[in-house]
Amino acid sequence: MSTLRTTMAGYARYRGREGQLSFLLHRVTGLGTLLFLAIHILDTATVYFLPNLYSDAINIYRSTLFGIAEMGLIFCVFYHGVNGLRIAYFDMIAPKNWEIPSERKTAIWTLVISLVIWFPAFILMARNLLINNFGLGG
Amino acid sequence: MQITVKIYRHIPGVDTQPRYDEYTLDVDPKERILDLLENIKGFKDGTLAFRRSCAHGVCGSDAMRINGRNRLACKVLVQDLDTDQIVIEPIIGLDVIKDLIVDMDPFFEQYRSVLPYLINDDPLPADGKERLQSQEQRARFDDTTKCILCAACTTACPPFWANRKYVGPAAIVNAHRFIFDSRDHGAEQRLSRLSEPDGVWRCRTVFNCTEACPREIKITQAIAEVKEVLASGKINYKGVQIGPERVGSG
Amino acid sequence: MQTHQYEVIIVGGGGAGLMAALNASRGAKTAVLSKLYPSRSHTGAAQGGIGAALGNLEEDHPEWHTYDTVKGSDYLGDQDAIEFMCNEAVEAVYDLEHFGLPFSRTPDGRIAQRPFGGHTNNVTGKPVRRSCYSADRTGHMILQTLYQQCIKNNITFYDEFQVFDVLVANGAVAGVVAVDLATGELHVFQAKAVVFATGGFGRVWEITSNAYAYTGDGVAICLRRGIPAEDMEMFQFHPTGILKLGILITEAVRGEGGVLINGEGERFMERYAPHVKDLASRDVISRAIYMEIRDGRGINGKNYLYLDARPETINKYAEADGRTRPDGTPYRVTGEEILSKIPDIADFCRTYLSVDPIKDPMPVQPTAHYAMGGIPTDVYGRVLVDDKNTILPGLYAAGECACVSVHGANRLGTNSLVDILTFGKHAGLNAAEYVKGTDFQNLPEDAAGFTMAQIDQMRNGDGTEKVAELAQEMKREMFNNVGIFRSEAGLKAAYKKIQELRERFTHIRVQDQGKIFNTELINAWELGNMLDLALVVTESALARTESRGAHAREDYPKRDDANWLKHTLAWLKDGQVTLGYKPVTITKYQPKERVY
Amino acid sequence: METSTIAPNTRQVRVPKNYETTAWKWMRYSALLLIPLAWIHVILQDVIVGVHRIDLNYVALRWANVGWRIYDIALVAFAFAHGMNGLRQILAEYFPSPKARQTLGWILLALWFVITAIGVVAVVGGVRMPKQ
Ligand SMILES: Cc1cc2nc3c(=O)[nH]c(=O)nc-3n(C[C@H](O)[C@H](O)[C@H](O)COP(=O)(O)OP(=O)(O)OC[C@H]3O[C@@H](n4cnc5c(N)ncnc54)[C@H](O)[C@@H]3O)c2cc1C
Ligand code: HEM
Ligand code: SF4
Ligand code: F3S
Ligand code: FES
Repeated sequence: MSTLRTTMAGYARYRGREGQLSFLLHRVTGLGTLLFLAIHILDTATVYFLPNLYSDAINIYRSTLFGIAEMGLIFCVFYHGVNGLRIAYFDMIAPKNWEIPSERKTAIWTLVISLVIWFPAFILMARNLLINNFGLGG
Repeated sequence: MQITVKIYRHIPGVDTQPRYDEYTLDVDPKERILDLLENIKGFKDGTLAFRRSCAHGVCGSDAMRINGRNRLACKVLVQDLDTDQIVIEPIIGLDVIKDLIVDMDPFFEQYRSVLPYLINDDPLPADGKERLQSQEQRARFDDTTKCILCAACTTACPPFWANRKYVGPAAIVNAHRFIFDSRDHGAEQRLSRLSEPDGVWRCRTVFNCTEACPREIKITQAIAEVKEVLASGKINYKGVQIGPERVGSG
Repeated sequence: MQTHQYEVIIVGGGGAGLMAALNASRGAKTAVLSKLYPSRSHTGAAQGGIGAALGNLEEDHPEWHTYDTVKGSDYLGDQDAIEFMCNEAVEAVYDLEHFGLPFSRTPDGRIAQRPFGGHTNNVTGKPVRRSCYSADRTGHMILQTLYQQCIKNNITFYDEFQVFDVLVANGAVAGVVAVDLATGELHVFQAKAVVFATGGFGRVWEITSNAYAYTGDGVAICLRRGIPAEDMEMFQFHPTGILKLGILITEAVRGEGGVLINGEGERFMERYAPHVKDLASRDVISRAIYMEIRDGRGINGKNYLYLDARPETINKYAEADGRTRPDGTPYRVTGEEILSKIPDIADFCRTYLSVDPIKDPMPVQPTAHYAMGGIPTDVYGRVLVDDKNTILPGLYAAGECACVSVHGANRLGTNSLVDILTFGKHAGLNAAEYVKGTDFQNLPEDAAGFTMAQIDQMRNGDGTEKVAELAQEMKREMFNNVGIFRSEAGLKAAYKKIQELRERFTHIRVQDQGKIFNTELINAWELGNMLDLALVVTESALARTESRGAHAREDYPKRDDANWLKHTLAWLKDGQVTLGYKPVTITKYQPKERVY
Repeated sequence: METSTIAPNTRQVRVPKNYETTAWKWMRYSALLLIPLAWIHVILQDVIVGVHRIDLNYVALRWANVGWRIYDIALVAFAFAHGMNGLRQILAEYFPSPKARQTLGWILLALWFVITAIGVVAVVGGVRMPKQ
């Protein structure tokens, strides 16, 4: 597995620019979402297969740790979505954008847009968490 | 100006471990990185090994990782790096043979696999003269004719680091050069190679290739165009003329 | 040590070598040995174009091309060979197009052509559009295209194999000895025919447009085996190299209307070549620049001038010259158009000078560029070993390392690419033809002995001298005293210096004692080659007491046809140069004074 | 004398149809659908409603509406297939040997099928209230 080592070292040490950053983010967010989705399908399925366990499952989601992870998940879904749209648009509709100025610009904008739409969600979720897990705010 | 240069040194099979040798040099900021290497080799350490020939970015010999990025040592000036700490390492994904020299054979093998030559079995023009091609058609593939096979792109590509069987951006660039040449009839053969599991689809549009290309080829764009042909089955040979290329020029 | 057997071995994977390989491999078992991957050969650096009288944009004839070349050569070129080459040029260019070369195009889809120095309409004397081009990357396209064809035809390559020696047995070629750079192993290649196509040796000079690999290996190897070198004093200095770096700025910039400007803002070429001005032949312009600088008219009195390709300047002088487009309209350009014609030059200027060529003028100085001399051959690439044109069976040479001679005392721009194609092809064809009727020569006992001896010497010297220092001293000496202008005193001083350096060379000892990619050892050996060539160049130049083409003697400013209308042949034996001469072939064009 | 003519500006070529090509298109087309599907789902469930208000009753209430059931089935089908194909591509990159790829492919296919089936069956079957 020496290539795997090389690859990971490359991710960490090759000074790629916006493109490498968005590739890594897209991949991590995609995998993160997938992992969550798989778990989520399974836990939701308990409503039919093992209804007794559902409330245990949902309790895990309500823990603080999971609450924070969930905020991350939302970011993953937003970032992956915006960036996925960007890639799909470039690939299928306007390949002319695959050049340095527009790649660098759009990659940064993608991150900014994701953060902008994530921020209100983050506030709402943080509020939920604070209220329910720490009894704050009424 | 005083700078320190750290260079990766390793001869697999001879040295047990790679090491970094450090040199302190007094340089003119306008010097090329290649000039530093020549200087070190000539006056400090003759055992340092690297490739070079043309010294002005047209032969493709000296792709290496300079401060973490693939570039040609002869096309980067000290002042371009904006620092007095310079780290020079071999490109990633091809086996190091000695210091900054890597084994290029697999790279050329990939290049050959896309049939990088004009395929056209039609009879030549009866008058023995040129096959005609409009200026717009010529412009269509101009960008990808510039490739000097330096491997800076392929060895900057994360999917290639992981999977050396991936045909790589350089080979796709050279396939593009022929697929979009209106005189060529070999697109189908090339496309069938490129649609293989280790062909063009392994590109995840990371864009490191385009950033690294010393010839400023729009590599990711070229790759996207090849993908588009694979997806649609249609080749458009009409390019955009850059500038009012009025021919003959008086 | 490994041994291989091929009928034809080609040494060098540049334009000439690949062309020879393509043609030889059709009839014989062929392999190409090259110290660089073929796609990295210096043919790829050629920018401006390849000359051929296609007449795509205006009237032109191979005879005009022939005359221009003869005149350009200052009548030292062999006219039969020149005529042969100029006639073949047209087909060579069409062949390249059929191979897939992406030439720039005319509006009706034909190969585009542009004017180049020394190429004229023989009736009007005005510049003619003869140079077929692909932007400013013509050489790159030629090299790539030929390499592609070699891949298509499954040519056998030994990449990064450096040839050290040619073996001769029973008066005929027996093979070559090469080092595999990756392993340091010696390989002996038995062959019936060997084609040298190793390029030039501009690295002998300090400021040069030539690659690091241009160390004259082929010529030096042949000299060591008793084969002479022809017209070595004829080395071209290109007028426009990037200041200090020597990187070439193609003549095409002037073809597109760029002009040379001195420190007083004057377009001085009007004084030196009133008819074609900035498109005079290279030797004329390099000398003009030198004289301007010498007379204190460099930029700020320094040793460089400006090449000005800003659209306003181009338009101003185009108007003054009354220059027109092919359709008769006045010639006017925009910055964009200039950039589209010379994209790489613009890139070099930005990278190395931080100068934008359409906004600022480019600082230039003459740069060592091209070897007109080399291994003497006939038009079939066969190597000629004496003044009676005796051939050495099986030995061929083509390209810049050979001297046919089609460039005489000065090569016209675009003619080298024609040369490598034409003579590369014929050398290949003839080698394949020749091997049909011959057997392999037995390899001498100890075939690699001479090579080993050379290597051992570099490994085991006393180490009191350093390769890099010797190289620096040689380059400086050659640039100062065996450069654009020469004089007896300077040449004698250079001769002494080179002899001293050659003695000091015996004391070097390489630090790298390994085998794998021992580039230090290779560089040292290459320096040895350059020192041999430097000696031969200097001695040949010292003897020629006239000024002709690139060879300009301050003490003998006139051409002297009565005594010097002849080719120099130089042999190198035991560190001493012996000179001989042979006549120039003159067919149609009697020498006359050369004015542009 | 006959001369050649300029070739037409477009040409149709026979392109190989294979799984990779289809997968590439699939990733992009499914992406378009996933924006509304995935985003509305997470915004609604995770942000607006929040896990603390989600329990069996909530799920039962939601699935009382057939529209939401179809929506959820579509989400499972598209998102999971998209994600698993993404995972397949990533693994193919790190495991270049055809054998490894084939094995992984089958494992992923099985996983995909089982989990998708579980999800779909659950949505179709609906909430079964536990016996108290
Ligand atoms: C910057 C520049 C611009 C130019 N522009 C033009 C132009 O516009 N038009 C024009 O007509 N001419 C031009 N020229 C000149 C022309 O490009 C060259 O003269 C010509 O390309 C030489 O070709 P070649 O095949 O002889 O040598 P090269 O292409 O240099 O090939 C030499 C080959 O020999 C190999 N080799 C050398 N030594 C050894 C050894 N010991 N063992 C094994 N292999 C060896 C090398 O690896 C290389 O493959 C230009 C030259 C330069 C430098
Ligand atoms: C929200 C809408 C979504 C959009 C627009 C979208 C878009 C895309 C696109 C275009 C790709 C292909 C990237 C490439 O080929 O380089 C991709 C890859 C991927 N997607 Fe999505 N996707 C979305 C949702 C999801 C979801 C919900 C998951 C998880 C189940 C997911 C998991 C993945 C994975 C794992 C990859 C592979 C990443 C890689 O190759 O590095 N995506 N996505
Ligand atoms: S595409 Fe660019 S980076 Fe890649 S090999 Fe060609 S020149 Fe080098
Ligand atoms: S870096 Fe690699 S993934 Fe594609 S865009 Fe370039 S080839
Ligand atoms: S030495 Fe030729 S590209 Fe750098």
